[in-house]
Amino acid sequence: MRFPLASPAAVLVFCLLGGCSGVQSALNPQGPQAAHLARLFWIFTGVCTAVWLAVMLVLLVGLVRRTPARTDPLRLDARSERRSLMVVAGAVVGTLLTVVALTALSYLSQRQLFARERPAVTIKVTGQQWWWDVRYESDAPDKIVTTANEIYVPVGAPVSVKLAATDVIHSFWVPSLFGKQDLIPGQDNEIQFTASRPGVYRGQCAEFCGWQHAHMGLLVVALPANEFQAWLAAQAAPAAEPDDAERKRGAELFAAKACIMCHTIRGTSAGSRVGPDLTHFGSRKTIASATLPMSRGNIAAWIVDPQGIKPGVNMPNVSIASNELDPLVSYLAGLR
Amino acid sequence: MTSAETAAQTDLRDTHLDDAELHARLTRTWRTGASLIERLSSVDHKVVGRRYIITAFVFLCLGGLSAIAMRMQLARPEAKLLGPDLYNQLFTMHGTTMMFLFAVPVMEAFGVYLVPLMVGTRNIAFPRLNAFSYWVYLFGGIFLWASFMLKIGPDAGWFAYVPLSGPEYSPGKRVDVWAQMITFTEVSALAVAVEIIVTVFKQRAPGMTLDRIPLFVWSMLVTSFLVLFAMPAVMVASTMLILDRLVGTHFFNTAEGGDSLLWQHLFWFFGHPEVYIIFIPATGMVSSIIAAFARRPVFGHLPLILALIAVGFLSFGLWVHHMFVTGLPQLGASFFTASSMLIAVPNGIQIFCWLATLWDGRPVYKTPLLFVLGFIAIFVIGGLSGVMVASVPIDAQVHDTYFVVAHFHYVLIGGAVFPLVGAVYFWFPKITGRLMSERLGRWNFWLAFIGFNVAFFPMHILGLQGMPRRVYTYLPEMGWGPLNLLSTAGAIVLFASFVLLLINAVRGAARGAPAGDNPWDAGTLEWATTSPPAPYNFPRIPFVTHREPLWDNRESLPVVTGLSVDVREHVAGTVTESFPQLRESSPEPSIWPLLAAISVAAAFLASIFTPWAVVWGSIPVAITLTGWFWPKGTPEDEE
Amino acid sequence: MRHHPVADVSHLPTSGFGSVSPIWWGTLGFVALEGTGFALAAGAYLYLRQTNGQWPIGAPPPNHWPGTIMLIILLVSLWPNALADRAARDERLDRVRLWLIVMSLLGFVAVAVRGWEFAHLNVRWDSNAYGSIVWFILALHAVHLITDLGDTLVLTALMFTRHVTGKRYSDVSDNAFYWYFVVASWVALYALIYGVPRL
Amino acid sequence: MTRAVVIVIALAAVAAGCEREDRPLRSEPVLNDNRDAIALATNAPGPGAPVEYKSGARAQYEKTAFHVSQGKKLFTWYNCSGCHANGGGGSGPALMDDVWIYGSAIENIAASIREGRPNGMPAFRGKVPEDQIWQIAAYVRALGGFVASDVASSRHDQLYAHEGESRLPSPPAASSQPGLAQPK
Repeated sequence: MRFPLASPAAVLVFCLLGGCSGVQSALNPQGPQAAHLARLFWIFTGVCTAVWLAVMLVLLVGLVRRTPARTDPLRLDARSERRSLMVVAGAVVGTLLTVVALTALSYLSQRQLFARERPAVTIKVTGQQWWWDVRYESDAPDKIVTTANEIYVPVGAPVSVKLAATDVIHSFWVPSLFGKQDLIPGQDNEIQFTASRPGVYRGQCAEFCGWQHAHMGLLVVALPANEFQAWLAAQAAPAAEPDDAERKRGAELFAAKACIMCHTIRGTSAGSRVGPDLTHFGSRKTIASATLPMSRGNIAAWIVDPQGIKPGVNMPNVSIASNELDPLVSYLAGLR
Repeated sequence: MTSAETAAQTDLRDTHLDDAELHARLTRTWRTGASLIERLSSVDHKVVGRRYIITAFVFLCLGGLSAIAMRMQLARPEAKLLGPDLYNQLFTMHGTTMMFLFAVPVMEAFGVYLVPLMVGTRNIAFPRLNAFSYWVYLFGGIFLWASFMLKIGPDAGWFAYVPLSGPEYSPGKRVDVWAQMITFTEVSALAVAVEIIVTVFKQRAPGMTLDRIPLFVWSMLVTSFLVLFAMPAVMVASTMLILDRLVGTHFFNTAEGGDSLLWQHLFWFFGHPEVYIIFIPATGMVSSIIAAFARRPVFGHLPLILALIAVGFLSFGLWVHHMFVTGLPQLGASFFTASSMLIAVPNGIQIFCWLATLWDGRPVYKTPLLFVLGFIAIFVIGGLSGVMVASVPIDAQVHDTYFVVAHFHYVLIGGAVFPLVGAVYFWFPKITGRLMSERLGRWNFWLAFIGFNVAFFPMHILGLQGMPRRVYTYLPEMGWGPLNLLSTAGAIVLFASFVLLLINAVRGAARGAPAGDNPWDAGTLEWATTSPPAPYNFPRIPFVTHREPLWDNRESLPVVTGLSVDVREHVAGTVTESFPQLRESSPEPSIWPLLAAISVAAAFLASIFTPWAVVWGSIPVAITLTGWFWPKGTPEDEE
Repeated sequence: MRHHPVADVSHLPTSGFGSVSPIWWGTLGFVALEGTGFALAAGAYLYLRQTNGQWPIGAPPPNHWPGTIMLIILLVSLWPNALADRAARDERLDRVRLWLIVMSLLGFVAVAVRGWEFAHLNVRWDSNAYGSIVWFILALHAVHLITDLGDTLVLTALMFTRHVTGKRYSDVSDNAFYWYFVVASWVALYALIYGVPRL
Repeated sequence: MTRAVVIVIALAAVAAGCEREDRPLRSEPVLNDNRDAIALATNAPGPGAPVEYKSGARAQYEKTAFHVSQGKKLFTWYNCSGCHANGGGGSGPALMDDVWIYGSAIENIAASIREGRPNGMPAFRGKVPEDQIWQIAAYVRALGGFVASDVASSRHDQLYAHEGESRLPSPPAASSQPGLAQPK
């Protein structure tokens, strides 16, 4: 009688190698909070693996060891019963101590992780089906920056993210920086994290929110402080005026077509808050909630058939003539 | 002539009858007739239990097929096999079916079949209620799947979080179907829970004191209490949801003072004990199987019982660990970390006692024991990953990812389905009188064990790599493709193992080797009677002298006499000592439970179209219930 | 398997009262699960009160008179209920008939008063969450009133047929037991529905 | 027995449910001939009752819960409430009463949205995609109580303005069936 210890063990090794990489890995920490979480995870994993191996060892030895055949199942050996009792009692005490130790460790980590500092930046993120509205708060109304699906943060400074939702529950999760927190209608949540290194970190909605839950991605872009300030200033400005005939035509189409019913482009007549703010759309790295990389081709594809790319998304398929597409794409790509 | 006088004239007792006459008379009194109406009227716990088991396995098959469909979609990034609409319906159907239509009913089904046999009585308490509960369950299941086939499948998840499942974001009848299906299955589960509690409390064979109750019966008793106190929460919640959707109440509307977390509190107050409602009966199965195949009583009978009760209590103090990332106060959350981790202690006690039993015994490696060994290997992983997700900080990363999917499939498949399949192999000879093939059984086990681990272990890693749950697809750049493909392959192997189980069961039932009364030489009472058991279970009610009566009385079973053979009678005794108090009569077959179930089902179904259905639907319900309880004038029918 | 008799139960009675009877335990089981339902509904009420600063929301507290009258009726009904129980235990058919009829009439009065109560809650179920939960709890209790009334009516009718045996008396006793639960739960719910909004 | 129950349930659900639960994401555009016929409908309240038109679109939009619900969402998003309040009326006419100046058929309502009406109702031709116009029209029908209660939308997660459309009373028979000729 052999036990297939090999298969879980082999996969476990694979896990150790595989879990650390990946675009959105929880074990690839890029900030102090995520690093802390990863460390706690490995401690727990170590303890649990040791416990599992011990149990399997006891089981295997118990199975292979030769016990004298028993004619009457009720005739038990009092000495071995007593020994079993001692061993089981010891194991229970051991379990209790392990559990208490792990609980204490978890509690201490929790206190450290959720401790609050004075944030360098406060960002309000509002989850909607199926995109993220991002707003940088400011006392001066003209300094308020609204963007979508991409959150820029300064490196090395604590960032506060206020989480809200207007329709259903979503969950904000950027594994390389922090654990998740829900966005719940009627409730204000807040998390704080710090990014240690410049880079682009992907996140995704983690609470089931309907048809396009799978494609509700976001990016956190960490920049050195000065670059971040420059970015913020650029985003605060109204949209660039179209500077050539094709883009002017695109702007007219945007205002005449269904686009204007849902989107805002600051500095133009488009002011609806139903869909993402497109004022600096062209400066983004991705479109459709971090689903497609930014490119003219992808913008065109998205305008022509959003329901093919993200079935059920709230952006409708609108009828666009073939000669209208290029101007519209040029205009949008030019909103830098 | 009053019925009492009639009874006095025909009052023949089993005291002096010889075996053949006793058998003939008891069979005439207790049998289920062969005509269609008589079959539908059956109140025999074995007939109802068998129907329950088969129906639950049909739903397992449907739930499994929906899982395979999802795994096919997820095998490749951005696959177009299923769109989000169908995928969302499928994962909702999968979860709902597995939890409400398979796992809970199948455990209760084994309880319905086995508990009366194990405690040595002739039928379950309230057998008509039992028949009714089965019909309600069947109608609920058919209702859900018929709706799915008609494109009205619920799509808000088996947890149906508001506001997504509320009137604004789930238009149409899809979620109403889900909420009413919950009502169906809860009515059925609650009825069975009451029956089992009363059977265990009042109908144990004389001499079966509390400490002589078999561990499986203890586990069903604890489970029934969990059902009793947990299921009302989901009934309250699903009623509130349906009221919000149909008549415009505001329980979950934040704009009018409602609260969306109220749903989560109510749902998980039920949802966490639900896991133990599924798992605790499985521990009873494990204890039965280990005792039979380690060839000794389970080590630590009393600690195991106390552990079961402790698990039962603690399971009501854990629900908030499903809500760690909703932004609850930190101190409250850490209390639930402590209680969630603490439940590892009683579960540890159980594992250690089983290990001690195996260590001291001389195991006989039959298929049921293989599944139990597989259970230990898998369930311990699930339990330990449970300790991990109980920690607030770790949960913040892994919550709602595939790590959690892996965790609870290790707990539910490893912890409940493996023992369940072991139990099928173990009790199949008792239920059908024939053995299943050992050779196919070994194939079945190894396919299930390997398939399961290949399907679900990679999900731990996927979760850590950032793959959230309930996504219908993922981008190729995420790098989750290979492990998902591996997992799909494992799922297919796992599915194949269940096909093998089906083949083995069908083959065994048709032409398996005859089993005899006690093929495994086990010690509990269900093995004292014939296989399959006669309609009356035991020719005479056993008198219990030991925890393992058949090991204690190898030559001849002590019995009590004096029960009527012409009317359905069993012994009712005191709760603790099982000292006989009454010759309690047991109801005759009746068609009314089926009629009552049909009228209840019609009222529930109609109520999702108009709230007035509750009012006019109550009239046929009242009529059928009156018909059910109204005595028919024959002494046998005195309920 | 061979048998050897060790005890004889032929002298035992075929019906009993209270905890001797399995039906009593079944009733207790249903009381436990329905009591859990009440407790959870009350918990939801208090939870909503906690999450809303103001309570009751946008409505004056309910007019307490219908509820108070209900309380009085239910408390008064304890007396005939106890008498019905006693008569059943003594197996005195004429008294059982009398007190069951009284209990049926009281049941009708209680259901009528419940209708009056709904009309004086000062809030509709679809006004806001407060209205929803108050209606919910009151309706939940009303379902119990109606169920027990139906049960009592059927038992009363049975008492005038030829089916009166020891078992029937036990049923009357269990029905009385269930009514105690209906009354006791109303005492708690009365305090919740009419007391808490006035705190 | 069981089979009979399945069949009964299935038939009932087919009759009541299937069509209502369809969720087409890329709706077929409404037939062009209808569109033009409707566009030519009288644009001013003349003497006598409004002329009502029937096309094939009614069933598709007004009998599908998803479309009505989408219409309700778009009604808010496109700020129809700005003039019509939540259907109660403001600077624009009420949509919950019995008065339908330009006809209460879904085709008339769709035409009103698409082409606009004198005295303030703007034309949304080109700005709102064709299928969304029909969804909004279906919702407006629900506001008027013309849509079956198991199809009409229920309350939304917002302040209580009026009962969910599924609980609104049906209009008196006269106004829902103007019984006027359909010119061809």
